[in-house]
Amino acid sequence: MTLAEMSFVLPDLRPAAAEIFLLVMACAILLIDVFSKNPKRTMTFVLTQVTLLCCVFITFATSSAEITYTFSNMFVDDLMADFLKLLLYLTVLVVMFYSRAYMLERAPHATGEFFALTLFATLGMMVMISANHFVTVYLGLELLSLSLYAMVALNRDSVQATEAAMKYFVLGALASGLLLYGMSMIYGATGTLEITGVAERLAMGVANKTVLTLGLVFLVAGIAFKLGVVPFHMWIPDVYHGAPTAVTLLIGSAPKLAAFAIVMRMLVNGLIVLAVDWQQMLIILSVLSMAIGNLAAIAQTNLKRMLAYSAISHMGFMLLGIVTGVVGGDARYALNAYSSAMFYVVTYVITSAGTFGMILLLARSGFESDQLDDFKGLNKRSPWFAAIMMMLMFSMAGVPFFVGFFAKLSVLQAVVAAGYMWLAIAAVIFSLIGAYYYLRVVKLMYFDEPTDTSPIDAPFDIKLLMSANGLAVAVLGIFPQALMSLCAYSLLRSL
Amino acid sequence: MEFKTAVFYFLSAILVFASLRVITARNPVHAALNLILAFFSAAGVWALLQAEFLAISLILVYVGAVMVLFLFVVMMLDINLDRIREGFWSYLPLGAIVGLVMVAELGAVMAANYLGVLETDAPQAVAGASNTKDLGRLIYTDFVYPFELASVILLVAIVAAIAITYRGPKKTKYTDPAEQVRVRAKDRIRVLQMPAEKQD
Amino acid sequence: MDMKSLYLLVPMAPLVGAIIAGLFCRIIPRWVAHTATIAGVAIAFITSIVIFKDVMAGNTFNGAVYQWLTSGDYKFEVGFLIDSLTVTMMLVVTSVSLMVHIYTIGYMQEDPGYNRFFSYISLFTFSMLMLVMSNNFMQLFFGWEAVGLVSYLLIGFWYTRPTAIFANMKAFLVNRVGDFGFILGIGLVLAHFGSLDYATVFQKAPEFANVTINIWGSSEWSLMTVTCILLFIGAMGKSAQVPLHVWLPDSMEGPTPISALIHAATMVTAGIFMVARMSPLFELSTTALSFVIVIGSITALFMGFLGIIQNDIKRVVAYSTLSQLGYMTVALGASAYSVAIFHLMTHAFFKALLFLGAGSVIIGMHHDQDIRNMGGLRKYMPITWITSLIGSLALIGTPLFAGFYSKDSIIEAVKFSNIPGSGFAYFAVMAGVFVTAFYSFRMYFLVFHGEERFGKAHDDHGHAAHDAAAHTKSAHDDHAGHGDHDGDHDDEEVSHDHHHGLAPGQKPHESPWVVTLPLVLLAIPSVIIGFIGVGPLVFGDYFKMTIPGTNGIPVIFIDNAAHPAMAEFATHFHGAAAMAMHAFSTAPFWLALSGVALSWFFYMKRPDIPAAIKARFEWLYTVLDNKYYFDKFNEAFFAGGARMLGKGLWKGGDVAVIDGTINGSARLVGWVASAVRCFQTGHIYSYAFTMIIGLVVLMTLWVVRA
Amino acid sequence: MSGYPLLSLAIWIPILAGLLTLATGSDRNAPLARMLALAGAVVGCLVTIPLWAGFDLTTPAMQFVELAPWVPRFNINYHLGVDGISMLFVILNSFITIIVVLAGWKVIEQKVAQYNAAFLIMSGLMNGIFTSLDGMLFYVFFEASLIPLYLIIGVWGGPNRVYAAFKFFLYTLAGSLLFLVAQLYLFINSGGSFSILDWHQMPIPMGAQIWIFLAFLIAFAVKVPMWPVHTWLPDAHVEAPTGGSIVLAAIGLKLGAYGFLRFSLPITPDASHELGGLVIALSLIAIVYIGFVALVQDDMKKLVAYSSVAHMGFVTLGFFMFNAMGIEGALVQMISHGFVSGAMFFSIGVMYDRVHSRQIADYGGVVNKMPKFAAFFMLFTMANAGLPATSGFVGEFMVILGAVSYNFWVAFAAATTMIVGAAYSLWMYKRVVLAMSPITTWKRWKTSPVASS
Amino acid sequence: MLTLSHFLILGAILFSIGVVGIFLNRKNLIVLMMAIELMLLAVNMNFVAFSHYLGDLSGQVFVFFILTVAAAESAIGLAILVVLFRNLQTIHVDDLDSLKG
Repeated sequence: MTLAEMSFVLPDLRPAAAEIFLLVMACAILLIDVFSKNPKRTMTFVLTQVTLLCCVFITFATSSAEITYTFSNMFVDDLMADFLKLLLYLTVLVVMFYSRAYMLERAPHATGEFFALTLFATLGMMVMISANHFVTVYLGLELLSLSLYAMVALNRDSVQATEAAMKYFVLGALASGLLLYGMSMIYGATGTLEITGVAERLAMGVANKTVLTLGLVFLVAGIAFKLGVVPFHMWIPDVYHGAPTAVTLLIGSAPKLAAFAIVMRMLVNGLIVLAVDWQQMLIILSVLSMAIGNLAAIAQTNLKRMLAYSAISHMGFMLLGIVTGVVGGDARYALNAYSSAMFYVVTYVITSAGTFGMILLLARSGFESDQLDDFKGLNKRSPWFAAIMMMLMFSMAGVPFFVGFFAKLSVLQAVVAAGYMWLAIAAVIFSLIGAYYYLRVVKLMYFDEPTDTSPIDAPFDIKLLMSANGLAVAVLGIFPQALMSLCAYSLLRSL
Repeated sequence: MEFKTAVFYFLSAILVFASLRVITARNPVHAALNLILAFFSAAGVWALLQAEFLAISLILVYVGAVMVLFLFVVMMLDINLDRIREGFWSYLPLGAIVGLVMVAELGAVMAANYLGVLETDAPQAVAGASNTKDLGRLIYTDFVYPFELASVILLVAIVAAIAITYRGPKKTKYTDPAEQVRVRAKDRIRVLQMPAEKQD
Repeated sequence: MDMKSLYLLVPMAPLVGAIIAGLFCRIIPRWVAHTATIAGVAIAFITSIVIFKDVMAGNTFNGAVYQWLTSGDYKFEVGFLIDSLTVTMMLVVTSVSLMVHIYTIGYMQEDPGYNRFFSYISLFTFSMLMLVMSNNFMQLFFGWEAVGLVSYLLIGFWYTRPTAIFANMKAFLVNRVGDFGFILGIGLVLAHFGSLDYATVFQKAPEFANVTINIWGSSEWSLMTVTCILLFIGAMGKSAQVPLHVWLPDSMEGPTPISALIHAATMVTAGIFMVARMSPLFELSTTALSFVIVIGSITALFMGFLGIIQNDIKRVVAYSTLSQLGYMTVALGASAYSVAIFHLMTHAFFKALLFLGAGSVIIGMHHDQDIRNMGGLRKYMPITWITSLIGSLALIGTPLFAGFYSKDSIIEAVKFSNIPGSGFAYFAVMAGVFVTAFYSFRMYFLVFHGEERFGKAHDDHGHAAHDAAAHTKSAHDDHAGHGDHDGDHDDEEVSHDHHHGLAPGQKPHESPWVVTLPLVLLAIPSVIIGFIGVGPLVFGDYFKMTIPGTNGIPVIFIDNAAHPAMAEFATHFHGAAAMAMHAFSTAPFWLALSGVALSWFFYMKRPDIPAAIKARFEWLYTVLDNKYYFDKFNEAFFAGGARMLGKGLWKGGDVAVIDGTINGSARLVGWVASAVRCFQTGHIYSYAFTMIIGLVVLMTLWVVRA
Repeated sequence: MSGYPLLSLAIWIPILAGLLTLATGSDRNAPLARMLALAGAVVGCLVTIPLWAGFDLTTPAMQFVELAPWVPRFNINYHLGVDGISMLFVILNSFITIIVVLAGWKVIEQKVAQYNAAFLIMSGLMNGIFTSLDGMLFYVFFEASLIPLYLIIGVWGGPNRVYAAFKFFLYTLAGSLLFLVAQLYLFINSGGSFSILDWHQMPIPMGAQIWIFLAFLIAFAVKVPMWPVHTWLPDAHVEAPTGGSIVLAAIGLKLGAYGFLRFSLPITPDASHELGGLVIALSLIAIVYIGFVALVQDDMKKLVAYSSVAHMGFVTLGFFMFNAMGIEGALVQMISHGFVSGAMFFSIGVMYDRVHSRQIADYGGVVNKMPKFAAFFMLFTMANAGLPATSGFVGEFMVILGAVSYNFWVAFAAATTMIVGAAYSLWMYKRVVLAMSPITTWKRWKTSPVASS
Repeated sequence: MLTLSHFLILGAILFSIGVVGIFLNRKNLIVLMMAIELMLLAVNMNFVAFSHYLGDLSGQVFVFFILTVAAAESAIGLAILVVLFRNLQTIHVDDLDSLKG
């Protein structure tokens, strides 16, 4: 071995500029927070938001239609990554706005850490989105997960929060184990850890099919856990329920983007040759998710828990878009299918951020406002926010003119295009069951008399943002084309 | 049976036994000690696979740091040992079945596909090559990105662990007049209705 | 003015009157209302006479005046068919209507719904004219339903009386049963003939004489039979033939003028008119005619029996009407359409006369209608007495009177008829003569002769037929009850009984001239019209003119080969006078005479005998008193059955099965939801277990496959 | 004339007016909200007049067409247009909106702005349904219109309103979701078009037609509603406020029938013929069975609701006999039922506002208090019973006549409505308007502030 | 002669023990964490074995990262455990059931 072989060539850092910037800023914010005396953590908050905004600009500036690999092909920068990252920043930005007051109230000692950890989690998600290597997938995932475990437990005096954190941690570790085991199998079968490399080896047909399939099962299980689809969904209700609402908001929104990204990276980019296998697996998971998610949601009395089950069912529905990409070895519909799934995820994130944000908006000191009954008679207390919440609920239920409808529509048309008519019918039947519990929220807000008549006490900026979020659901529902095209465009090169 | 194989079986037996003890041991301290034993054996197996650096790291990192941490926590927490065994045997059959099915399936696949892969088929390392050196080269060149990420993860772990557990010095007591002015009566007094807690 | 405008004028004049009186009934004074409506009807009457002259001159008409809608190849039009049959009906309708309008001025003078009433009867005149002048089935059906509606409104005119609003609903619903058949009949006509135009249909009819249609299973039915029977079911409803007759007696709840106009003279004869109009169709099906004759004879005889035991003056006349309608139907069945129309015409006059006479009596009796409370009225109400006598004589068929010619013609025609059922019909009409004479003169004697029974304190016995509660009010103005209800007696509002009667010692008076004038005017045709009409109408060429628009089909078409009754009868006719002379040697005359004699004996000479007979034949009396239990059966079986069926379908079908399934599946979902919820035990190990099971299952599925 | 996007105006004016009304906020501004709503409804109705005036009767083609891409990704277009049928419904709907706003003028005192806004928005959405020539646009309007009605029933409804609102929403949604899947199938198989007119031209194999037809059938049968998926209707009607009942009866039920015309018959003609017998059987059950059920109702609104089901049975019956008479009769029946049942519900609402009961047993002798009302109610009742010279007659008459040439016994069963329909209508009229009144009601009547009319 | 499958089967057994340990254990959360460590050990075993037999070091590098992460994970897990114990005074798995349904 010569010295030349040992030499270290500086990789192209440009594609990863946003990640680097974020990391630097996160560390800086950690330090600044330590020295900040302000109990409201204004500095930390502002810096966090500024960082995210800067990331928006950096990503925007560095994006290009070309697919760029760097860090020895471990990092991939393509349009899908850029698009998802931009959405990610914005989501986190909104989440931070919603969460600030709540966290100051609930965990004043750790609000600074909350922001820092959020940034680290964001970094983890960015890594996942840009991962082109099993190691980076794993590390990104763990970076996200560890931050989230900690954030769930930030409200450390709460039994529920710590219990949720524990459950999340144990099950998450189990899921990581499954994912790793799957990766090891695929590594064994293909001899490489690089996702594009795996795809190349598979295309050459040298890999051992049985081992590959076994690895695939584990891999799917690990991804399914992240997505929260049945039967790997068990953590979702408890964590959503137990975590501080601000954290629930984070868990319930942005990571779905990252989860979608790793599905795309690992299953589509890496294992497309095995599409028949993983599509069938995901069909089973998807149907189960829609069934269990929608059914269990009906029986809930806690809104966060209900939304958790609804998240399960939504992820099940989203998977329908993933499973219809390849039909009988024909990938003609792939773009259509995957972009519909992407559109679904994006709209779900927007809507979900709004609903949890609404819970945060209504929460006060000592009052979580996360019971369904807390929404009774909201129309009397605040017609505007009741209307916003109603729009969010109808969007979740997939009723037009709200964006959720077009999300469902695009996924369903992919399913129908793939010829899975029975799947489409099953999906709509479960949507019907699901509509019931969304309607119930509307019923509580509009048909019932309020038990709590206190006015809504929330900072103006949150109210404004909340309104914007609700209106976005309606506006995107009336003009869905732009977002749809963006999804399709960003995926165009990455397939 | 050549010597290497014998060693493998020996270490494997210890490893499996210790692992079983980890999950069946009544006392968590015993479990932790068994885990340490398992790690030692695993390190031995890895040495057979010419992964010396990892074998040593396993012992250093795991046994030296992580397991000590485990033991430390186990001892710090006052655990009620009386309840530890209850209900174990009733779940065992189910657990055993699922475990055996998994082992059978995984084993069948492994055996079917890799029984023919002999050690001699493996690409032999270049004579004189150092496992540690090669790893180091990889980590600092090709894997520099994951390496940085790993450091971030460690940082997160530190921050998180502190954020969760650190209660803060009780010295500083400051008041915020603005907060005091803004306070409302109902923030002061809150009537809670608590369900009677189960005594168990 | 061209004729088409004149035709249009006939129905429109009463309509304008009705609109004036109806829309502005709260604003205009009474004299405006009755002047406007009477003027309208008078114009219609005069115009009808003009048209009659014109038709006599051979100017018939068949054409559309307005195209209502088109559907595919079908056209629905409003059009007129003016021929001898139409113009006869127009004359009858307008003349009787005119009389009734005039009469109403007197009869309703104390009623607060005066203007409304005029509006209704003018509206009725319009509807009836549209019905008879129609040249197509659809307009016929329109008129058919419209007269039904007005009848409904008029029977329930005194809408605060429970009996009245029950009667009008009953009338409407029973008529609807008839319409049910009628519309199906029309549907069959349209489906097979492709047109609803009379002329077109009649023209095509012979082609369909042998056409059969598959109604059920493999049995083939003659199209014409099915169609004609269905159409006749419509006629049964409107013309109150058994078993759809039940509404007519109850319709007497309406004011007397409309009993005369609608329920005696015009509307109830719509069915007769319709069948006569459809003679080119009915002639093609002996089966249908047979059905017609049997129904008619049952009605003629058995409804007559009921007249015997009635004590309400109007009900006696009502049952007599039923019986006479039966006669007309029998005539139709015997293919003696012209006779039926002739009887229709004579009956219109003398029955309107009888009703108006009864109304006059009722006015005189201060709205007491029970004939047992009357007697000897001839002294107090001479004009009413004379005219009623004329009416009764005409009704029982006294030779030379109008009823004689028409009724004897029916009997003769039936005698010569050879279709199945004519034997029974002959017996029925013969027996009917006796029965008619008996009850008519029973009423006549009880009302106008004998002991004066009015002015006494009388119990409610005998009011059973009205099931009215008590005589709580003495003021007349409570009939209509609206407008003057202040809050005070809202709560005590129980029943505005219309039957008040004379106070003790009070004497009845003759009615005002507006009442008696129509009586006199109607008495004249009741005497002479038969003599004048029998020749041309029954045996002459009057109905033999061609229906305009057809290829020589006469207005009344008789297939003489199949149904030779009329042809044979015609050979026995030698002029009206000869017919009257001949009558004294025939059975009907002596039967009628014995009927009169018996009633005189029973009710003038030996009033104890009827009571004895009643006691002796208690069961028979009960059957008759209950009108053969038709009402009870309908009430229990049809009304009760429908309600039970509805309840069953509702509670059993909708609530239990359908909603049960829906709510059940919702509950099932809820149950499954809570079951699913149980899987989320809260324990980490069960969560992990679920994950592992999921993994193992997936692994097993794929490893086993590989 | 064609320079203005009339159809868009007919859709969006009410919706914008609704939003504007909503913006007036609390009940302190109730008079303003009412005026705004009325203005919106009237303007919304006025813009439909040129539709009538400028309609070219000589062509069967779509008129006043507007076409703009909406969601090009799925080739969904904002494609509007009317033919003779839909034009009538647009006008009917816009007209009914005025009635509804007026019907709630005095009666609705709570959340006035929201109430009126809901109706206006619904009105716009309904116009959207009737004018859509794009399948997905139709669907979007179709389903979005559930929301306002759900709220109307639930917020301003009767004591059992929650059950009724959910039942209404979920029932309809259940049907329309399958409709969505069928539309997607058509979209895929037409090479990516949602244009209804394209689908009309498209040949579809029989097997697929059957499935598509069934999906359409379920969607529209629920909306019509046909037996046995009709049970939401009585509940919805009974609980809905008067305005809600009027809209539901007058327009809501027509959506299903309109769907049959726009989708089932032209897109799946072969399957329609094949399965026409099924629809006819269901229609006849609706006519006969529901007729009897209506007979025994104690609640006026329920009675009229059931009678609506029976009347709509004539519509579906007429459509699927495939003769001109039947189809035209069904169309007439649709329009007529819109007016008649709307008027019936309005009348019942008028009485309800005075007595606060819908039980027939609580009424009697209304004619004494409100003779003019009684006269109008008589007219509507007669129309409900299908009396000639009322609009109710024409449709039934033509459908029955059409049925005779289809099959005698079908006609026979359909004609029973002549009897049963008259029976329940008149029986109710007799018990409510005529007859005596129970003492309790009169007491209540007197205390009612608006007792005189 | 040692084959690849020897090591892989050993890994499978270890993995199964770890997995079974997670759901069989109803007592002590710490033991749960140890079971997780076992699973990771099994994964590492696989990677090392594959790496050796493939002659590709990247598997071993992965193991290196897994070890690092596992250590971090343990730290956070134990921190949560400590907080939980402070709140509940127990780390008995059965007692963690306030969130369910």
